[in-house]
Amino acid sequence: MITTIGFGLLAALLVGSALYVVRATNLVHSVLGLGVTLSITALLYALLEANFVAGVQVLLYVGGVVTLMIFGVMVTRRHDGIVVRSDSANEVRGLLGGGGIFVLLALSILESDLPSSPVGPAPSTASLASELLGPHVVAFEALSMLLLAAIVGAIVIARRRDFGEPRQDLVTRARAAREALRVEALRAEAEAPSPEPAASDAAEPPRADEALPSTDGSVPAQEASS
Amino acid sequence: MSALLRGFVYGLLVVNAVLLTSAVNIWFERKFSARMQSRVGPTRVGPLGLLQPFADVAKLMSKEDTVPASGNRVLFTAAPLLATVCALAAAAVVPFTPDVVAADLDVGVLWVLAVGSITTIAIFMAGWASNNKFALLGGMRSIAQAVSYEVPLVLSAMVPVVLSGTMSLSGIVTWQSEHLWIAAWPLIPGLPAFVIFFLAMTAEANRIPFDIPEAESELVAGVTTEYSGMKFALFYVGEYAHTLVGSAIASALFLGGWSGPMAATMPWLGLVYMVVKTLFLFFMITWVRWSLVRFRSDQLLAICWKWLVPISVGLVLVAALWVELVPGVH
Amino acid sequence: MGVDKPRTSLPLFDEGGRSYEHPLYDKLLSMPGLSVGVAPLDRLLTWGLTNSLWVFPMATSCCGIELMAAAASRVDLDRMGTFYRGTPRQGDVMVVAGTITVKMAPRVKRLWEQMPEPKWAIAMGSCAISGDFYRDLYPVVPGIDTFLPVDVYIPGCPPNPESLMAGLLELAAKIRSEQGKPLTAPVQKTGGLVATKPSIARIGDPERDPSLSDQQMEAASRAAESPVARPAEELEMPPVPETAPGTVAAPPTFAPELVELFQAHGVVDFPKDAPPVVPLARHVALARALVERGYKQLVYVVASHWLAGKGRSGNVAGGPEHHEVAYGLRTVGPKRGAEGGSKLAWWSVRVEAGGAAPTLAHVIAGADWQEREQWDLVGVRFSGHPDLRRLMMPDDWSGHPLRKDYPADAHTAPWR
Amino acid sequence: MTLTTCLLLASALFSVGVYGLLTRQQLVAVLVSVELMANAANIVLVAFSHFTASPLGQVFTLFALAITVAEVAVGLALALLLYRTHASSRLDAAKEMNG
Repeated sequence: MITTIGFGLLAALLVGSALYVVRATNLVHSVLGLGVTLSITALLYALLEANFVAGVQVLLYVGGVVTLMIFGVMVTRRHDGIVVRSDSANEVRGLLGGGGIFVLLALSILESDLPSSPVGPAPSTASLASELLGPHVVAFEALSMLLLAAIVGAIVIARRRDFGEPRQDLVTRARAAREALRVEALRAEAEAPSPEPAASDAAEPPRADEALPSTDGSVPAQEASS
Repeated sequence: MSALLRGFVYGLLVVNAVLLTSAVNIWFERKFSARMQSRVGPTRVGPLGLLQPFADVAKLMSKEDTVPASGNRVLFTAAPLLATVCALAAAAVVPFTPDVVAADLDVGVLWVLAVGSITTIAIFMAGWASNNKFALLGGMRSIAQAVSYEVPLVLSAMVPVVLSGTMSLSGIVTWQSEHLWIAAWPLIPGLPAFVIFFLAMTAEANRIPFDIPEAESELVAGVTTEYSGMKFALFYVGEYAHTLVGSAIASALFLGGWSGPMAATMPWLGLVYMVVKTLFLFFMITWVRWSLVRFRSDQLLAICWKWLVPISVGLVLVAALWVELVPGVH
Repeated sequence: MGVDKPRTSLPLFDEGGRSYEHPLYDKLLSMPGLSVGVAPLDRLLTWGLTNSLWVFPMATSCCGIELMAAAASRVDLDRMGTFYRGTPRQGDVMVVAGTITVKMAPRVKRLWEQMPEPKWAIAMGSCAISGDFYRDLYPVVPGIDTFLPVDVYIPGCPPNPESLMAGLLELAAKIRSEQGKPLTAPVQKTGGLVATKPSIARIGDPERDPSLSDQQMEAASRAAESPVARPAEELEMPPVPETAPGTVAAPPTFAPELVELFQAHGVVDFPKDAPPVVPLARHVALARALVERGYKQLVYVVASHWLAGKGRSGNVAGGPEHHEVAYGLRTVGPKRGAEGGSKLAWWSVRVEAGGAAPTLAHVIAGADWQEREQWDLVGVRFSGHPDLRRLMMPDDWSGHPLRKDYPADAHTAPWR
Repeated sequence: MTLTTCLLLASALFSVGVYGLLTRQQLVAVLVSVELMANAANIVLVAFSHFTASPLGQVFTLFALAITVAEVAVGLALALLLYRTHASSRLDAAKEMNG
């Protein structure tokens, strides 16, 4: 009885939080919602008497994957742009795809003849370990190789610094835009009526050759504004 | 049903004891730091200023509760709760005596580590929901630190698991009561694993010298920058509770927990042993905190990945070899 | 050349005082039977408040050192449960230690508003109390109680740590004396500096305290009558010496290897104790040439303002109003000792009223802020400057306070 | 709680993941949806393990968990790369081939 109620509650929470994850407009909310979904899944595992898997689920998924994803969201956003509006461009396509798959799966599940109660006692953690390191040790080792390769690959992909052009373009563009803004503000100020007369011809404006960058390599305002 | 009731009662006891001890520990730390700096520390409230944490809490209760207008109200409120609850949830599996344990899980070590890893998310939530650049920087640092130190923490906790052949904390303590403390007997995987676990646990609890997420000289108050009133008090007490529970787990994993002379016949003596060991570890953390300076961010990660992780991998291997080669371990 | 008008469009005084009351608190107190429970609770909270006053330090100058010393050994504010929190959210008492300038005041006000209620303010030291001898200076706030509701004043210049401790004890006594009364808080207004009524009657101010003695009043009014400073027009300067300009011989203090360079850039006169004047047209070229010779560090940009008929060497009949901007460049390098060492090159340019000096910001990056400062304070324009904004003064300030025609007694702050 | 309900729950989760996959444009959001789908698959495995009383399902769940971690690590590295090269983590941004 308690199991049934618990399962119903967990199922409702699970589907609800999953819907929140895919519907949230803010990416950080979405990722945190994923954390909640995965924690509830861990509770479901505990209900299915898979304590070890539940623990690993929390440790690996909630503590690792979600944390990593949050980190990913943070480093791919600038500080003020953390609120990522994720658009639902193809609502119809999504509904058709998701709904269709659900109908297909549900029909086939309901058609099948499945056991309604466990056929034996739940497998213990020890049996899990002997299974993992006995018949499946090759897969286990292959998996560790996969993890190693994935980590090395991730580092290689993320650490490559020689993209050169686009990144420098960004920096140069940002600098030029800033300079243009400043020059614009200066000009507006010079044109506005101020207590003192505006700059007259008495002072020689900097000539073009004087305005070239010399020691500091900064972009001269004249070039940036053009 | 009786197990549920028993767990409830023990849980209530443990939570209250941990919170009360955390409060007293705050007082202790203030007096201790004062001694380290030729000061006196709180003197005016209660004998020896013993009631100082309670005065602080009374004050924080009466403070206005502010939420940043552009922050995220739900996450901002949930973060301190989650942080404190995670710290206390880990206490559920700590065996204080052979009988006093709120929930004797067969995967107790896994539970502790899993719950501890959620604290990071709570801290990040606090930093992000504050919508404050210092808080956010603190949150990012916290994630970088926690993801790194999770690895040596888990690996060094595996040493007692491998040696005793169980993931239940009380099982590990029982094994130690039959053999010796893990930090002492298989000295080679035991003692270094204890040291690494201790360091990583200090890092997970964001204590000096690993407190870059709330480096006061750089980040105002880190993730707690926007927190006031009781929410800040929760963080404040939660940090101490985290440290305290971490000390308790370290002493159960490596220092034999409740085991000791005569503990088998007199269970209350086991409780005394456990409490003394836990408080000793807490004292060590405090001592380190007021003696050392903070690591830089890059030094912190370098220590973890270049030293602690390789060493702890080796320690797990040595522990496995020990189980394989030395008779009578299991 | 009109005199800049002191700004006047600023918020008025607010004499409201403490009038805000927490609505729920009164409602709770009025409920029958609750007062029995409320009184001990109130006592408990007051006990907590008075014994755990966390300080949010607003330290801007020398008082800040004493503030730090108060938390160190020997005095140890932690004895009474006080320690410093770096964030206003966790502070109970804002201790303003040091001179607050007009530009700083809005920031202080904002930090004060960020502190959660209940909160208190302590003015530590003469500057925070009244502005002290910076009081009549154009950028200084004459006491923080012009915009903060100060609870305790700690006199001294600076007060020693024991005084701060005494002040905190006073504050605790004040909190205790308010126990049981409805929680009140001063009216908070947004925008600008909202002044509260100064709680110390100021000698010489229009709002005098009737309790002052006659002698004090007399002394105060004498002080108020005497002008703060004489207007610049009255200043007498020695006449220009008759020595004819055009003496090419450079004084020995001038670097000999630079004489030729300076001459090539139109310098005709090397005065003994002043920088040679370079024509505006050659100014940037000279700076670039110097940079190429290793004079890479900009030591200073100093501008001065001269009214018509005045100049740097004295009264000049019929001379135009102008600015003179002096630059100093220094060599940087590993050479040290008698043979090497750092060498200085200096020169100045004359900028007539309404003119502008070409900026050096593109030649030497460090000129950017220095020129901003000179523009801000003295009012000399730099053409081509990338970011000619106010640096020292508030953004909405009008006029340049170091111009000679800036009224010496111009009270630019709203509370004057 | 029968195997049927567990499978229905898992398929519902899977469908939600598919929905997210088809509607989202941000790379990280797509990764999140894939996580949901993998999670649904894991639920199926654990449910079968429970109802057939065999540890095999749990073993494969552990494998799947580890593979997911690898996938997320690489996916996030790709997101970082995409952001660096295109100043956006939208998948539309990565349309063109770049040699």
